Amino acid sequence: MDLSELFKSTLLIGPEIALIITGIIVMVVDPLIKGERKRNLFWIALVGLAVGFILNLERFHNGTSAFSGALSLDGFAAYFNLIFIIGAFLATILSKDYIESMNLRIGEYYALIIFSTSGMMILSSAREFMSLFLGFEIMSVSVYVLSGFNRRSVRSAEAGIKYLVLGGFSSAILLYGIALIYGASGTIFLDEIAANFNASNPLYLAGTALILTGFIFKIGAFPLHQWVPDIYEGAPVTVTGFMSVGVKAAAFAILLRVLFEGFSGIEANWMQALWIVSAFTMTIGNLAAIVQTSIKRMLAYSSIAHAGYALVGVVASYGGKELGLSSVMYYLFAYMVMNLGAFGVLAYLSKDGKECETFDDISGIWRRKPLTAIALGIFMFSLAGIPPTIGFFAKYRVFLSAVKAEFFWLAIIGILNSVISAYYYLRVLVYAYMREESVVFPRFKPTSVVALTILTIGTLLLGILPLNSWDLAIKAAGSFLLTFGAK
Amino acid sequence: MESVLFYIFAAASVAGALLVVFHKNPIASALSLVLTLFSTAVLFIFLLAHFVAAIQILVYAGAIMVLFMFTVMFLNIREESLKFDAQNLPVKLGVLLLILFIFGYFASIGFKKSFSLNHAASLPESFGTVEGVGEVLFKDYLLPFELTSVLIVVAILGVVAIAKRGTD
Amino acid sequence: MLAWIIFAPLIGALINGLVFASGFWKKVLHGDEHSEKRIVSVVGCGVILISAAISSIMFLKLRALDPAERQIIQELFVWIPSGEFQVSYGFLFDSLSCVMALVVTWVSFLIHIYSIGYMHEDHSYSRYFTYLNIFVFFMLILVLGNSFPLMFVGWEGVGLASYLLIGFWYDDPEKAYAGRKAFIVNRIGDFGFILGIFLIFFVFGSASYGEVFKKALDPGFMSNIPGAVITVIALLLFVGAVGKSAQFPLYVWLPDAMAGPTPVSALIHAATMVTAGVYMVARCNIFYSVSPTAQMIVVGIAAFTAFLAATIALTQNDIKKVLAYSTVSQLGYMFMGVGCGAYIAGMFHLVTHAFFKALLFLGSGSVIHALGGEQDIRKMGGLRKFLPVTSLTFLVGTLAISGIPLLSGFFSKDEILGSLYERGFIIAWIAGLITAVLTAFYMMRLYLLTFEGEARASGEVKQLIHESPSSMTLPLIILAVLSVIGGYMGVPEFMGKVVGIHDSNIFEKFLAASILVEEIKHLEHHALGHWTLVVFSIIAAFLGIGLAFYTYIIKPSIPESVAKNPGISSLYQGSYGKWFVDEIYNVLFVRTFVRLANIAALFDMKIIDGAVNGIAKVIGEAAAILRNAQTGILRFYAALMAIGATAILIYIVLSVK
Amino acid sequence: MIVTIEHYLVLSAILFIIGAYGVIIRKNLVIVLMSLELMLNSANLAFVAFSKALGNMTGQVFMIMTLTVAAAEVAVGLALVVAIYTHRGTLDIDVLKMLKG
Repeated sequence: MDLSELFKSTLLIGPEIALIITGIIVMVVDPLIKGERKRNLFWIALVGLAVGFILNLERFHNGTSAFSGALSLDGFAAYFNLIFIIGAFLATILSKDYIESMNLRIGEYYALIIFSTSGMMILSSAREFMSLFLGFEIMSVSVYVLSGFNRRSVRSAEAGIKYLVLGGFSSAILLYGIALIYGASGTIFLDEIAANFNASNPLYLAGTALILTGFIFKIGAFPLHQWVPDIYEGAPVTVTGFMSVGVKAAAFAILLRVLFEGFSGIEANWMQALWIVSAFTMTIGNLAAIVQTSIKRMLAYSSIAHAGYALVGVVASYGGKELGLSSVMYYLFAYMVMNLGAFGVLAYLSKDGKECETFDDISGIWRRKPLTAIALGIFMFSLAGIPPTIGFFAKYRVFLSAVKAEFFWLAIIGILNSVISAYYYLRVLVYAYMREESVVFPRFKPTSVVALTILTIGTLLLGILPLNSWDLAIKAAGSFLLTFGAK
Repeated sequence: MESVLFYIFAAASVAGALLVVFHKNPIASALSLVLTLFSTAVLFIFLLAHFVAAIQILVYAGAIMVLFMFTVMFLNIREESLKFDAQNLPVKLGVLLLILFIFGYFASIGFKKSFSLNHAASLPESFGTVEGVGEVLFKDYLLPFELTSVLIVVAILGVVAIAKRGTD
Repeated sequence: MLAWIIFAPLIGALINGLVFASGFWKKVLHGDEHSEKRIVSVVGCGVILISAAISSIMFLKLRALDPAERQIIQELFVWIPSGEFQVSYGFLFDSLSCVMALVVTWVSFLIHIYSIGYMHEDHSYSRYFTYLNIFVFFMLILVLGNSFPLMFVGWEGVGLASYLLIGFWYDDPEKAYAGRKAFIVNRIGDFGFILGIFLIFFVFGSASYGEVFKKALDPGFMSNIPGAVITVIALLLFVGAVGKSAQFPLYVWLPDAMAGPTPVSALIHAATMVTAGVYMVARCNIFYSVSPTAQMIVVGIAAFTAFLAATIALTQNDIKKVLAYSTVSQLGYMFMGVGCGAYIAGMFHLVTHAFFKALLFLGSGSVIHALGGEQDIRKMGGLRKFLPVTSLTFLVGTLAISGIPLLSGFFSKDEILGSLYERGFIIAWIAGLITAVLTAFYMMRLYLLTFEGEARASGEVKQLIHESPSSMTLPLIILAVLSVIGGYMGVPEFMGKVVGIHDSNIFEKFLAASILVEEIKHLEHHALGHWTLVVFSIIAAFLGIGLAFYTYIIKPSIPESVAKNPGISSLYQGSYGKWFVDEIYNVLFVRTFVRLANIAALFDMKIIDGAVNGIAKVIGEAAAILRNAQTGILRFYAALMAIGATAILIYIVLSVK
Repeated sequence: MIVTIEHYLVLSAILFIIGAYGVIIRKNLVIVLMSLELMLNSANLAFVAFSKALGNMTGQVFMIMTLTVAAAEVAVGLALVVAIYTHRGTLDIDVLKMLKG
């Protein structure tokens, strides 16, 4: 790569660079200012994310690649980046009141959110395993730290170390898989791997399996889902919100890209494996969610279940790639909106160093905070997939593409699961609307309200009027297929 | 000659690894890890990866292990907390052997078709040297190299966030 | 304009919800409760009146159109914009949805008015009206939507509103529980329904009525599709209907749903929501007409439900429970009608039933209101002189539902029974006749025990008894009038000829345009003529009423001796215990599933209530196992992960041949 | 007997499994982190071995990247270990079960 090409490539990854620079600015400015003024770092973070957002939009129009094919800056990446940046943006807004009331370190918090987002963005466009692995680790290490961010809480520290050990375990498995694939094909570029792919060489198969395992861990799907509830419960609630949508979506992005581009040679085999994974993930997530007594933990299990629904879309891609892929992508977007909202409400109801997590903590909010109760209701309905919310629409797409691809049993299992899931989402509402309040609710927090309003309106409006949000997913899926000539 | 040396260092690395896992004292484990890493570095030299071998010793066996030792010393773990893993060593070793056996069995099923590596006819002249590795690193994999800097920033930031005292 | 029928209630709900129910009015504007209730009533009833008025205007417009082109379609905008699966927000106003819209809006309006009086003392007045408006909004979406997904939106929405309203008095845990039971049982139905929609999508490549039914009518297209597929579609949709319209075996939620306020029972659990399943079957008439298997199953379940519910209603002592089982039974009639292919007859009974059942429920509400919340008919009696309007209107409703000639129920029920006979569903016809006798009996029993005889209420209560305010009696009177004359729009032609009306059965002629498959017109050769069939129906009605009179007025000692008679008492206990269906479900689920899951759990299990609990327990057991696996110990997770990773590795390596 | 690449691969697999086994059986958090290092190191060995066999140096470059990743993980991990130790006064991971169910 000569200098002019390098220069050109660097310009092309503007959004990533914008975020990294913002992170560094936040990090550098943090020690220079004192006390209350640190709160202004919030604005730097928002501006940085906004710049990244705007620069990223360009990619929808001109898909290109940079660093001699290491990054594919196509619509697919742009779509996922949209999920990450919007998610990070709203999570940042939701965090402002939360981290101030919990008395957490402001500068490092915002910087880590932003760095982690930049890692996700690398991940969504990586077509070469070395960049992929580093993006993966930038994202992961940031969220390990964020999970253990509340140093006064032993539970948070416990979540951090558990996440790190188990995450490190899965990273090592992933790395070993990459090594096997490298050994078999002599390259770490996805397109060349696909070209050399030889299903009779066991190194390829073992490598595929190990890499798949690494991704399944990050998605939080069966059989590597055990970490999810513990870490989601222990981490600060805004971090849980952020990672449940961001990390999951990033893991899906890379799963799709690696499997469909790199390992399309044994598509039928990993698809079968994912069929089983998906069915178990949905069922286990939903069943375990029913008996939870903590809302936060219940939402953690629900997030496992949602990973399962999204996997239904991945499996459905076997029938029609564009439809299946776009349904997964749309599902993740919808999940970002509604799940961030649900965790946002919990963050909003936390006060004075105590998190809102049990059912008692939300009992009777309808009487004191009716608008918050309505927002919570809408998010719960959306998560349960009841129309007319974005959650219904997204589930509808996923199951429809499964039916279209003739995966009837998977669709039936999925629908049955979403029927069951209504039960525990509803329980939240029973407490919120039909019980007496048992705790004093925190006062009005204007900043969080902004984010919650956006999310509520988004959940409802995109359910009633999806407009072009769906077209965008179709286009992004198309550009993904175009990148490696599958279309 | 080479094969004898290979077996010696391979045995040393496995022994080191086993000691890491089975020794009750973290300090001994850390030293055993150094043994493994060092033996691996020697194996790297057999594999003509001279630069990487040097790095392995400098960074891994040097810097990272110092970090481990420092933490272990810093925490000043009491004697009684060291007792826990000592029991049932034969059982645990047995389980490990069983796992290795099962893995080996399935691997031999899976790998019964002998796998083929595209062996290179000849190695480039600069293979494994600073020059050769540097050229690949800075030409083909410049982006990952830059990304490592971000990763290190994140790690520093994370350590500061977790370990620094005081809320401000 | 069409859209405003739907959006008017939504606007009402938004105003009532955001301004009043949210507390904005009281806390921020410092308005007082009295003016709040007045504004809420005006808004709540006003928006329904608007949509009722618009639907009436649209009805006139529709009538003015040529019968062959009788449909008005309004497409608002595209909802799900993607190539072949495009779904838009479109509303279809044809004669079928017109009938439903008229019934829904006008009956709702009357019940809204009634609620002003009934709920006046309640502190959550504005919340109540908000929910009620939301319900009407979703019900209208269900009825007027022009595609299956939109129907599903309404379907879920009414379920939600029903859930909110059943559990409206949430201070009472039993009532909150009833709401949840309704919701869960309905979800079972929804499961079938949405599978049916997906299958329709898969087979027809579209989900809007227009395209699906066009293809279903095209012989070329249908010849490529195995008949079994259509049967499966029809049955899956019917599973949805079984849940929503409370048919066997999913009817268990409806009697419990009576925990809600009585006007809600009248509106949602008698007149409108529970008939959604009937509407759906009528809407999808093509699927049922081409599948005799589906028809057989629908009629079988419907006939069994009708009979079973009627036998339970015989012995219940709670006034609302009797009406609830009666509703289940009458819904069975409707499904017998639409199931045997007589879609118009089924719809006709739906309309007349909406009138008289709403009337009966509102009447019972008036009684309960007057007695200060008493629902047990053993503590009533002799109320006629205290509640003259209520008792008179209630009597009209009783006679109408019993099928006394010249009242509305007579015409509609007779038409269904006639159609059953003509189409060869003889067993169902006999079951229908027996059910008719039972219906007349238990309804007359209800009336007699409540309003006639000696007053059995305690002294203090007697002091308080008063006729309800005019906002409550007015709807009763209007509904009573409708129950009397409502049948005349559907007088069969052979009866019309006798009295010399040329244009009889305008209902059938109006609705015919929406029934895409030609109904099998009255078959020529059958053993019994029209009039013979009518006579059978009349005999059934009078037999039931006569028996009730004999038992409860002439010889009041009979009920007690019957209950004590060793031969009959087991039957009596069976009926009184609702044939122990709830308990049977419980045992079934407990035995088959839980024992598998965890035998020890059997001993902990308290057999209390219904299948819902059974299923919930099974799920709970499975969940507990999963939960126990979540030990919180890091090493254990790592081990599980290693096993998982190994499993994936082995699967992938071995699966590639 | 000639030492082939397969020998190195088998060695690397054994080291990987020992490392994974260490993560599973050990209670001491510091040793768990060391076991993770073992796993990463075994992957490095595989990379370098493949690099030799294939005659391209990508594997060696990857090894350098892995080194960075390992360093980052260890640094953060040890920081968390210190944090846990100050809270609980022990390194026994079995004590860390506040989060369960």
